[in-house]
Amino acid sequence: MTNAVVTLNHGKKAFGDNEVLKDISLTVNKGDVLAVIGPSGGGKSTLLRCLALLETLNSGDLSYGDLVVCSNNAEGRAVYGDAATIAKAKTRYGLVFQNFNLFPHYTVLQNVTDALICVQKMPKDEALARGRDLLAKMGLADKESMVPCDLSGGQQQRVAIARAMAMNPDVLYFDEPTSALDPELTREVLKVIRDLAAEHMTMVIVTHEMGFARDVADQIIFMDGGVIVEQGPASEVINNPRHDRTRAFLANYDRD
Amino acid sequence: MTNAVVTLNHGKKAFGDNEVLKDISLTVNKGDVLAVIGPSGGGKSTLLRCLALLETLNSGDLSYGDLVVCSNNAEGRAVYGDAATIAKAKTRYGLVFQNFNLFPHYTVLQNVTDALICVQKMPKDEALARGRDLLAKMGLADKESMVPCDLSGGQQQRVAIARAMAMNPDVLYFDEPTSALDPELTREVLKVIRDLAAEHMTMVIVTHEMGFARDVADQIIFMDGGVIVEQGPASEVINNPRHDRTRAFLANYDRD
Amino acid sequence: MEFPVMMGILMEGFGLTAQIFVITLVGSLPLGIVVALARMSRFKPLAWLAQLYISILRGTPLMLQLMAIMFGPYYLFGLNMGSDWKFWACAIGFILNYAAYFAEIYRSGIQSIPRGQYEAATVLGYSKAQTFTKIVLPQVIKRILPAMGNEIITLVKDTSLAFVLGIMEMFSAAKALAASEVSMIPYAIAALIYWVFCLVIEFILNRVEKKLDYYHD
Amino acid sequence: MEFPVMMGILMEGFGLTAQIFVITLVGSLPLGIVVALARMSRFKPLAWLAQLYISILRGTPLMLQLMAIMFGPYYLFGLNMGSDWKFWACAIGFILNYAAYFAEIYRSGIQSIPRGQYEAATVLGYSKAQTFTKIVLPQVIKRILPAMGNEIITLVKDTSLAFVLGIMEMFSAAKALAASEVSMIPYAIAALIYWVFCLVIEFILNRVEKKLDYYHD
Amino acid sequence: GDNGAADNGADNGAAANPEATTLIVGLDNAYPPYGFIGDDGNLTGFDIDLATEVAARNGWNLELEAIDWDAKDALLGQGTINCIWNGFTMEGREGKYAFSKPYMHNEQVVVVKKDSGISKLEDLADKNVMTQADSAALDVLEGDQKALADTFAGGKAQTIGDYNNAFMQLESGAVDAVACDLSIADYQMAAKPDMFVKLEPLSTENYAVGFAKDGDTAMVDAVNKTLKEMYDDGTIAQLCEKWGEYGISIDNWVLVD
Ligand SMILES: Nc1ncnc2c1ncn2[C@@H]1O[C@H](COP(=O)(O)OP(=O)(O)OP(=O)(O)O)[C@@H](O)[C@H]1O
Ligand SMILES: Nc1ncnc2c1ncn2[C@@H]1O[C@H](COP(=O)(O)OP(=O)(O)OP(=O)(O)O)[C@@H](O)[C@H]1O
Ligand SMILES: [Mg+2]
Ligand SMILES: [Mg+2]
Repeated sequence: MTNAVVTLNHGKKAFGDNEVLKDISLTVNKGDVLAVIGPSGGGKSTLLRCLALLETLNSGDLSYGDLVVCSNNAEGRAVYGDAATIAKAKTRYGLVFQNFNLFPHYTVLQNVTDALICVQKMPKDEALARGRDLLAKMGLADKESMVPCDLSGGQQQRVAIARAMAMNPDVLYFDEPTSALDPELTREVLKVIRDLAAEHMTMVIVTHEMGFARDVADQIIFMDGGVIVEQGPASEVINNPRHDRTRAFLANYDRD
Repeated sequence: MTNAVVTLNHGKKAFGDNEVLKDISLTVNKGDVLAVIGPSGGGKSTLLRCLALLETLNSGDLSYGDLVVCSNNAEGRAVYGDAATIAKAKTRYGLVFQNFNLFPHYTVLQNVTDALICVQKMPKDEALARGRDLLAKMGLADKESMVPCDLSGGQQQRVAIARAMAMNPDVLYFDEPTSALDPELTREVLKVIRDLAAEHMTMVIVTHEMGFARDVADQIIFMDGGVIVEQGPASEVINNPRHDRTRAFLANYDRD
Repeated sequence: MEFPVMMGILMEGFGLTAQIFVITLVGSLPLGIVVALARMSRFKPLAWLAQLYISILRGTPLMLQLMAIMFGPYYLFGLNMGSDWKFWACAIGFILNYAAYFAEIYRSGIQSIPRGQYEAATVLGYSKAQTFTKIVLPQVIKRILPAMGNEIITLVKDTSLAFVLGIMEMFSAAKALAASEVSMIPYAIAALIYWVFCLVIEFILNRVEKKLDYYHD
Repeated sequence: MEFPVMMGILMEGFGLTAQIFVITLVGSLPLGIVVALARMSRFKPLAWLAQLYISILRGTPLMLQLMAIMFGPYYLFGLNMGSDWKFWACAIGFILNYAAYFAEIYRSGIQSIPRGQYEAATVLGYSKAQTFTKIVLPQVIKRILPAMGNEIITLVKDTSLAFVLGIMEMFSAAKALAASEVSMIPYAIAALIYWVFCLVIEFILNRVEKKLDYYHD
Repeated sequence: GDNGAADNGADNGAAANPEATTLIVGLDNAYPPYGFIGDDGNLTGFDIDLATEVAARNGWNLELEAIDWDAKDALLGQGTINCIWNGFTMEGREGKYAFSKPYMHNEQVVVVKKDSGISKLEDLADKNVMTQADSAALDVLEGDQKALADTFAGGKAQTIGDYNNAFMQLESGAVDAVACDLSIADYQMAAKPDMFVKLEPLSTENYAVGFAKDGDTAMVDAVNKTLKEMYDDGTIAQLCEKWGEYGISIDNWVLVD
């Protein structure tokens, strides 16, 4: 288990009476690419948001490597660590939002470097150099002084990835990275993610692209109704689903 | 040609110096389903907008059946008909926008019936009956008194289709009907369009869904750089493209 | 002076205050739309005229505008407008002035309605007038409600400027009472009445806001 | 009276007008943010206090607020504040009053910033203060500029209320001149100066608006 | 829109005769004891009583218009009001109005707080002195008494919109002295006994009724004539008695021939 980048045990989350996550456990090891699939409303985004500390778990244990973010108290309620712990945990993951959530008033380069400079207190030169490196890697070298609204969807997506990567996280979370994009752009972004996978970036990806999930993911989790219905190696879950619900879900996808 | 629902001859359109449509001619016959495909910026939306009289052609002839909407004058500039002609033409087509453009302050039923009552002066009872019919057909019978923001994307899309259908148009235009939807909803909407095709509704569909284009369309037009590069029966264009540019474009799509 | 007498005078003044308030709203809310549309007109001379109108009416004190309307007909044209003219001058001045402020608010609201709404209406065959009144305006109203609220509450207190025309609305009545009584109490009561009136307006605006909350975009 | 003498008096008054204007903005623009944040606080007593503050300051006439601040210390606590107090009272009154109006404008702006912006900042580790000052506020400013413009232009003319404290700003100077000269010309000049001042402000606001036009969302 | 006092005036005037001349008096209704709101809530005051009687004796209708002092000249010029009759000092305004004969002697005085240690005009050096904008006191301080005003803090008198406010400034210590009409001073001193004292007069002067400069001289003459009659038959003495507690005295009446 020394390899575990993020571990969630018995995670539970309800919005009012609506139990959205019912006892979810998962471990993501270094270098893993985990795809999370499942029908709308199944709790995929909520799971990601709990991992990214945008929602608080009602109960469960969550750690990033050796850093315990929250654990159950005697009554079985999740108790979160202090501000310093949370701040430290935030350096260990990055999140790429479905609709990017870039900062519209910042240039591309500022979007990527501002948190480095202001939050991580990295010297400005170093941060800019790093930001430019990442943008170049994403094929955006010539866009650094543009603002997000002047970029196409695919370019914005790549800026969002660069912004998350800039913090040098141990794991990168994606929520439906391509659902706002047209097919050509989808292809482009999937290529970027494939490249990251090839470089052994640890990733958790909520996606509707089955072909992509099968190609790029090591593991697939199928979630429905707040539980993990099925979990296993990618090709196995997609080609030979064991559960009826998984089969029914996958039947929606033309596989011709 | 007595079957032609809409005919465009030598249509040209420029935005400033940017020639977006360069001599486009097409005819859509009654019952035809025409898919328009091509790369981003190729002029697909502009073509549809010119047909829907949201943009004015610089030159060319456009007719809906026997109704001449515009024709070239001696200097070769398109001259549009009078207000009555335009108003009449508008009853002959419907347009389903990519982002729906439903009226957010109207209920679903009002969205579908308001134009019938206010524009076409149909008696209120009749309009409501017709609206309810269409909503039932779209599987939205129980949503008539909801407002668009409370509907899912797929439901909004179907309201938009019902709104366009309510005017009883001769031809229905769609601009990327599924690009804002997730796969399950996409499937749902494509089914609606397939059903319309089965009922011999005349349609022109700009789409990125190649599988769908091939399935549902009789004819496919591939547009790039403001010209129709290739045109022909659906399966032929997709499976055996004659032009290099078409081949290169289609290579973007996984066909496994 | 006995308290009921004082309240009687203040409430009589408040009657005028409320009248000016209502008349101004009834006149300037629609006029503001017209000015906003003129300001956005593609016919440039009209747009410029509207812009000049807005800039002058917003850029000069309402008190002077009231005086100009009150005395302009006589001093410029020698017209004797009679003793009722002050009420007309008051109504005209307030309406013209507030229409300029409202026009700018309407304009920001109209410009925030997405193009797609106009296009959808066009394709469905709505006329320009129908598109504006049935599709655009209802959505604009929802969007501009907070800004309108600020302006309407300012109006409540601006009514006191009517005194320059000799209209004894509540604030001027309070001033006269304070001088006669050598006391701040009339001012305090006037402030309280204003406050309650503003609370009522805020309550109504909140109600309308809630009512328009049935949808969002 | 000779024209240069008259202009001298008016320009002297305008100096005070401009000072009140600038001091009010410098004080109330930041204070408005604080009040808006308090109004939106999750600590309910603070939110209620802020709401009461806004409702009273907007709901009662600025002129009475100025008088209350001017005379309150003496009549309530017997404090003798000295002869400079009127300038302080003027600054405090205008700042407190405009902060209430600005607070409501800020609030509508802050509430219009999508949640996603906060969430993105949180995930990147920005503190709450950093998120507000670096991410939210710059976007808010762009959104509220038109509403702020309306309010700022109202302020130009509200400066004339300072006369209730004995501060002879331009409008009161014009009034005095008009009375002693039995002439409307000082009023006309004052209106012109106001108008030019407002045009300058509109010009600056347009510049800022253009400058913030480098992005849209 | 008209207040009750206007109706009063019309009642004991010649309301029966609709063709009659109307005397429209413009007044500041915050100017006791000449024009203010009485305990019964109606406009009242010494000058209002005078005007009412003058109108009645001439068979005129009387209208009382409470006006914004800032609009008085425009209103008079336009004819919305016939005259300003409201403790209106004629000195310094000669030539700008057609005045009646002066009817009342008046003084401009300086009022200070009792415990201020100021006992004579010279003590006002470097003190804050306040008066009403567009008032007779201001005229004096910018005219005959300019040398005195030069010694004030700021080199001149400060101004304010109304005397009520000025006396609040005085009481609260924001200013050290208020220059005003004698009767205003008496009214304030009566309302707040033992708070203020008067210094020696700045000037003496006269109240008159101000009509539009090139207006109807017949009306001016009629007013002069009637006021004289009222003095002769003792009506004036009665009215001075009635307003005595507000500092009005027959000793100050000057329209005697
Ligand atoms: N902030 C919230 N408040 C209340 N309920 C919420 C909230 N966020 C999510 N939910 C509910 O939680 C459930 C799971 O939602 P979630 O967004 O996690 O699903 P998902 O699997 O990501 O679906 P999709 O594929 O549509 O994105 C839904 O029933 C949703 O209505
Ligand atoms: N209103 C406009 N003003 C100026 N240029 C425009 C306008 N609308 C479209 N264009 C330009 O016309 C060209 C064609 O655009 P169009 O939207 O028709 O392409 P498209 O084929 O629909 O692309 P996509 O697949 O991205 O929707 C583009 O270069 C675009 O920038
Ligand atoms: Mg989701
Ligand atoms: Mg398009």
